Amino acid sequence: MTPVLASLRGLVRRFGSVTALAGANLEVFGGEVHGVLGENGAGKSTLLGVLGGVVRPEEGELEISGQPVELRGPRDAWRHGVGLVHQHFTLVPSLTVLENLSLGRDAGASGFALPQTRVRPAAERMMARTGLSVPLDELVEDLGVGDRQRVEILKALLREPPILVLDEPTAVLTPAEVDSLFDLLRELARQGRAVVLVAHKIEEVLAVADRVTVLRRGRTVLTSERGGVDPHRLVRAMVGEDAATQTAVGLGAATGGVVGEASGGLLAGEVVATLDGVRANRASGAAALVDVSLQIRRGEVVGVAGVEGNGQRELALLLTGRLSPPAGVATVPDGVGFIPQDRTVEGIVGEFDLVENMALALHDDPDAGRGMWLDWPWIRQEAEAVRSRFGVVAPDVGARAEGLSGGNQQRLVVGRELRRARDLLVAENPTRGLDVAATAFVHAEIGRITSVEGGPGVVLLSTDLDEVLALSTRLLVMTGGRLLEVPEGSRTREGIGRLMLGGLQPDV
Amino acid sequence: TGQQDAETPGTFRAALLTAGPVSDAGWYAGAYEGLLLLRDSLGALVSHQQTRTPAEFDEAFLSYASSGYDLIFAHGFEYQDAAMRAGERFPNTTFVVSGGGRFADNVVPLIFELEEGSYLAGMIAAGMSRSGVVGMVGGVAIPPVEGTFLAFEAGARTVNPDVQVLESFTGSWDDVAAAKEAAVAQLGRGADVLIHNVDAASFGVFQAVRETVAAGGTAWALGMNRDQNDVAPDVILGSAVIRIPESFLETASTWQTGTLGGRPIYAGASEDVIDFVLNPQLLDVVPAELVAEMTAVRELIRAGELTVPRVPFVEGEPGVR
Amino acid sequence: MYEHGGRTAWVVGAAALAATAVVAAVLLWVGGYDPARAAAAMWSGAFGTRGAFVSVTLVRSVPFLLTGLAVAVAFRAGVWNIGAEGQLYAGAIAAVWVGIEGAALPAWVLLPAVLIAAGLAGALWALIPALMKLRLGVGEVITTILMNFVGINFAAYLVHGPLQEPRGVFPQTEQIADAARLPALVPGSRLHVGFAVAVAMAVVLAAVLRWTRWGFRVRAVGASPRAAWAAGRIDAGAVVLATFLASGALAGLAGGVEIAGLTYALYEGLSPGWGYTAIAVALLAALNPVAVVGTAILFGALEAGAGAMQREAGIPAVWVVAVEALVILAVLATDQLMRTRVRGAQTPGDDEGNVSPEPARA
Amino acid sequence: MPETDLVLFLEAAVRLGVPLALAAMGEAITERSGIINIGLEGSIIGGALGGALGALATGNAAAGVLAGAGAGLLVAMVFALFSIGLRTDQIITGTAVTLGGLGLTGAVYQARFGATGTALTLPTLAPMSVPGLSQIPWIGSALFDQAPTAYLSYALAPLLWYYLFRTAWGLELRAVGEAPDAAQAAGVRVRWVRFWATLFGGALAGLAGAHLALAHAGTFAENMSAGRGFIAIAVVVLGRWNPLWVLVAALLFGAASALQFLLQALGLDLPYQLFLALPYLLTLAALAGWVGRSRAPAALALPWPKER
Ligand SMILES: Nc1ncnc2c1ncn2[C@@H]1O[C@H](COP(=O)(O)OP(=O)(O)OP(=O)(O)O)[C@@H](O)[C@H]1O
Ligand SMILES: Nc1ncnc2c1ncn2[C@@H]1O[C@H](COP(=O)(O)OP(=O)(O)OP(=O)(O)O)[C@@H](O)[C@H]1O
Ligand SMILES: [Mg+2]
Ligand SMILES: [Mg+2]
Repeated sequence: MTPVLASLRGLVRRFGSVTALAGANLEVFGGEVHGVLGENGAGKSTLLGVLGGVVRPEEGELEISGQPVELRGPRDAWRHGVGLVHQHFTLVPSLTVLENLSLGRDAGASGFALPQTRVRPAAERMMARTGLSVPLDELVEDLGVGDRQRVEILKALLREPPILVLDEPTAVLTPAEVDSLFDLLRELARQGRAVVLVAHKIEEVLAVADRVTVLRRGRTVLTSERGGVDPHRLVRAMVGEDAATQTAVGLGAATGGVVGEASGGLLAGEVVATLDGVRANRASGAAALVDVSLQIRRGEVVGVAGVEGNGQRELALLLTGRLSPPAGVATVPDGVGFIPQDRTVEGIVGEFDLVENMALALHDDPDAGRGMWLDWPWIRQEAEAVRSRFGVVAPDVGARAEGLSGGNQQRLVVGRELRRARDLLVAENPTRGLDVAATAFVHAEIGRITSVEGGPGVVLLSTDLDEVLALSTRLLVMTGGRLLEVPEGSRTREGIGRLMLGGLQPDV
Repeated sequence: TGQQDAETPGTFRAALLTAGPVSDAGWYAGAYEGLLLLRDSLGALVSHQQTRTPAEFDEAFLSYASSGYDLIFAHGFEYQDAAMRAGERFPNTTFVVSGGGRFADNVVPLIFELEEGSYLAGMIAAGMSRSGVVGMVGGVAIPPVEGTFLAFEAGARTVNPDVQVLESFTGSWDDVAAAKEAAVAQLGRGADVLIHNVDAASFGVFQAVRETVAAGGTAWALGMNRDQNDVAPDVILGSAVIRIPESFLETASTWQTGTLGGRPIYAGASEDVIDFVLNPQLLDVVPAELVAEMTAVRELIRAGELTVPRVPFVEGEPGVR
Repeated sequence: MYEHGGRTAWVVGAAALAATAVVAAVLLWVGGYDPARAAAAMWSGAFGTRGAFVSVTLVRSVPFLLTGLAVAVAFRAGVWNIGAEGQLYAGAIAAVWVGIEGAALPAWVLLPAVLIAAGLAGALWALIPALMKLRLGVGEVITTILMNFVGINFAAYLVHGPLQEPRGVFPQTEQIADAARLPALVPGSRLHVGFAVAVAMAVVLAAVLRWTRWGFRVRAVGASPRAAWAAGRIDAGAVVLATFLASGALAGLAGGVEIAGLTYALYEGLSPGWGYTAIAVALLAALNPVAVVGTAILFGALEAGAGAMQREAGIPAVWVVAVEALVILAVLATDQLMRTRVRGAQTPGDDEGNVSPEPARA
Repeated sequence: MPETDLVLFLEAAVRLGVPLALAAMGEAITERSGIINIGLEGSIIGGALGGALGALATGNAAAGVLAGAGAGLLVAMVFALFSIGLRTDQIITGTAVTLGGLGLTGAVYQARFGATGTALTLPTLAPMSVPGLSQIPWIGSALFDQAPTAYLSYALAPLLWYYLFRTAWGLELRAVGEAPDAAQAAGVRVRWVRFWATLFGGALAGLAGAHLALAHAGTFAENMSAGRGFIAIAVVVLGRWNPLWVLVAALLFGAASALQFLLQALGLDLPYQLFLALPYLLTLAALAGWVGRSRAPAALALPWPKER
């Protein structure tokens, strides 16, 4: 006997001309992990937002534990036992991790006391239990995206909500962390709680979910037991029967196969970027990079694997000219594309429309105007081109970027940066948040640009080992601020993992 | 707006411009009372506008003159340039500028010789001071204030040639707290009789003196602009006063006879506009000889036999270009 | 409570205006004044006649317009320049100095020189907080406020001291040369060419922000310095410095235009706080330079109407100020409700402050 | 400086600093919640008039102080209803509230005391000297022979500090000012928190006004707040939004002003306008030497929720 903990029926929600939900349904039982799948912009976050009290549906009913409820805000949702981990971070950057974990926890009852004292031991227990470890006393703004994601998850887990809703929590976690998170989700389910999980990797979802629901264009098109579906059927449901055949490529990537041909390396050409004995420091003054030397040639894809926080960020900033090294020499080209780790903070300007976001990259391009003047029609054409080529779902290029779904924002950034990467592309987790088809497309694009004569070199910094393995012509591991070349024989998940772990303790 | 009344013989329209609130119980309040006096005694139709910036002055003159006002009192020297411009444009309107420095056929400076009152106040101050230090607290160092302070100091020296005179400005006419702190600082430097010219903020000076007295010290204050004796009857020895309303009335009457214009009007002690009024409640603390001495000087001033030093600022006065 | 789409917003907007009118009327009535006469005077003083509109409302709008533009361009770049007041004084000081010292020069040299000097002085006054921000990391909000007080007192010192009129009596400077004065824009009115200069500035600024690379960088830095840096390789420091100086120059120009167009001499208390009101002018225009022309005229009309309320309806200045405040609140509330309506057409109301499921963080 | 001068100077510094401290500590709390209330001046003048009327009505200065706080709170309520309730722009709303506060207090004053005004004598809040402490050489009388409102400001600084940095409520307040969306997601009632923080700031500004009227000047005059609301906002920044530093900053600013009066009374032959500029110049210098970047609450002045 499994009780229905939450039931959402006939939900409709529009944003301007976009219909995010067009009659979506979702039923979640106690004791299950429920996976939600769908293309970018299918309405997953909106649906989960309804459950979490952050989106108000225009039509439809919401029942929690059999009672019809109207949620007027996240506070209401918490009261009804729903805890939501947003796709985009909802942390207070200027507070410490512990303060973030403490925020909003029954302050009314004991507002005089500082909750941190009680939360710290609980947080430590939870970290031990989940294998998700974060520095409790650091400011969130000093953390990378991986740590931020861990904090988000811990924040929800600590409150032990009967209904836990997670929107793409795994995109920046390491494989080991994903495994232990899933173990925990299973355990929560065993305790009778309900877990709702959005992820784009079908294999991941199938590995943990008891049941899955697929959304397409705001509608629920399929709900099934895990046993009743296979990856192919799910992909067909996500993209629609007719489109399915065209997306066959996508499936490989989604199920962990190798898609992007690592062929570019054969054409490796002239050197486009050089780091020569560079150092870099963190804000705290600690060394982030120690004596790193690296050459990138046209046509090669240099994959950099490693646990986040080992200097990848600084490496990316150096290669893109965003940072000049305090020691050593960095020679970087002009035509650099940069896909940053956190699209909402560094990739796009939310209040700008798509054209203006395009202009961010193009404003100093000689083609983007004459003299001091900008040629907006031309920039608009370029934005249109990115939009259609990368399938950015938006009412038009005049729409504000903050209204796009997470995946669509990422498509915009990736499309734009590929467009300007004449000499070099530096990508941090480029497919984070992208759906199956888009991931495949991006991988194919990286393969394409590097296999063209005179194409750019690519530096791919990713926590997704499969991605790194699949795309790289040359593989490096970043550990303790140093770069290690991965020998041919070690190009396996295990081999890389060993190298990564070996350097977990920075020797500086 | 009473167009028909304006046609009635005998009625005329008078306007007042002030650069500060008429609720200051001081300089501007006196002018406003003067305006009301014109209404009540002469049946004038009256209007008042408070202006803030030089740019507004022209605009106010223009609006009043073009809507048929006959006599415009601009209560402050700051209006003079705008009044001269307006005077040229509107020959049928007469502009009276309190403390103005330039004149024309229809632009008339009305000079209040408050120095005469403040000179007498200086005598009292020096005579009453035990420490030999007296103080002056001003708002902004504009000519009328500088003039009264100059005369105060001169008057004080006639009684005690060695008197030390402190001077502070607060930069504001409203900031009571600042006026009080300026007074406290002077009291702390040994001053024991204070005069002010800070208009609405003057209470701060009185309060500082009161607190000194309450703490066991001896100190006195002097009022300025209007009879402030009852504002703090326990500490104010007397006030140098301007009878602005009466002076406005006199000016308006002159205007009605058609003889106003072409020269400045001096309104001083001899016209009974300026005076120094002792506080009846504190008469017993002021030595009789001092009162007698002061009264004698007052009579000399009234009779025109003694000229009190002032800062000359009207065209044609010695020392003014 | 805030649920409205379509026509209801107009109703709500009208209701906000009406409510404010009622509050103002009741207040005046309680104070013993005639609200109808007050309203009539306000209207006639601002718009009643062509003379009132051109010679009073538009004239009053000029300093609002230029300082409003100064604030708008700064805020666009995320530079919180609260210092237009001090920069205005700096501009006025420079203008009056050049206007007096350059008396020998012909108008076609002197007049531009006066205005350029005003702009440069405003920029110079802004340079100090700009450098403190960029070099020392001291926020500009506080430094610009402090610089205002310094500027006001500095001007006061100058008119009592080094720049005082030659006879040395009144705290004001000598009048500037005829050749340094801005001619009338509409013959026979008080409206001077400064108004046209200000409107031209608004148009230029709008074009620069919209159509030039520099303007785009300004907007990008203002919207998200981090994204401008990461995605756009924009040197935020350089943009901030340039914008700060441009803003100061516009505010300085406001001072210069006021001198050259209207007062011809520098006085203590030249500005009653235009530099502060400018913030409201700019924000009400949503920082859009062309819209600033409109909001500046609105504030000019408000001031013009306020004067007329005193003169024609016999309402004391303090009451007039209170009514002005109510009008600003009414305009603000109405404007807000209208914007909600425009957005409401796309986004049905959420009253618990519901946000997009994926809020982009600034 | 001779000893008596120094003591007098320090006493004046505290007297001038206390109203700034009260208003600025309140504003610091308001700003920590993400609301910048530049209508503070309106609350201060409201508090001064409320304090004056309350004290006159009851004959009791303490009752006047309460009335002043209430009046300041009411003014802030108008600000809060517009800027938090309707989400109108905080800066414009604050400008209007300042204007309205100055205008209405003037109107009420004139209605009550005549169009040409009256120099009011109010019951005053007399200084209370703290036995023992006030005997400390140099600073004793400056700090511990002051009006009760001064002691209130000393007490509030650590209390507010504790509240902000050591309680769950303070954590919520700070979160709301830094990242309202995040705070809301964690279940914090953003608007409620902002509302009360604004009212609290208004009440303290009202207290500052009442202090001016009842403990300092002993009277009410139109515009007697004389721009202290704006100075208080600068003091908040100087004090880095931390109540303890805000108190120190306010006292420093008070000292700079007091110095100006002392120098004038000493008869230094310099133009007085330069003295008047002194507090601002000293503050600029202090900021230039005040190393380290201080950062305003990230959501300060932004209407929330962003979209509706
Ligand atoms: N606040 C908003 N304003 C405008 N449009 C919105 C808003 N929120 C969502 N949308 C639109 O609604 C649609 C569904 O968005 P949603 O975020 O639910 O998609 P998703 O399935 O979570 O996609 P992704 O996998 O990319 O995260 C998208 O087209 C998006 O642009
Ligand atoms: N707006 C900016 N302008 C200039 N430099 C910046 C800006 N934002 C960030 N940086 C620089 O970028 C570098 C890294 O930024 P940040 O501290 O945000 O990254 P991080 O999240 O700490 O990276 P990591 O993954 O290494 O922890 C820092 O040296 C910082 O100085
Ligand atoms: Mg999503
Ligand atoms: Mg990091």
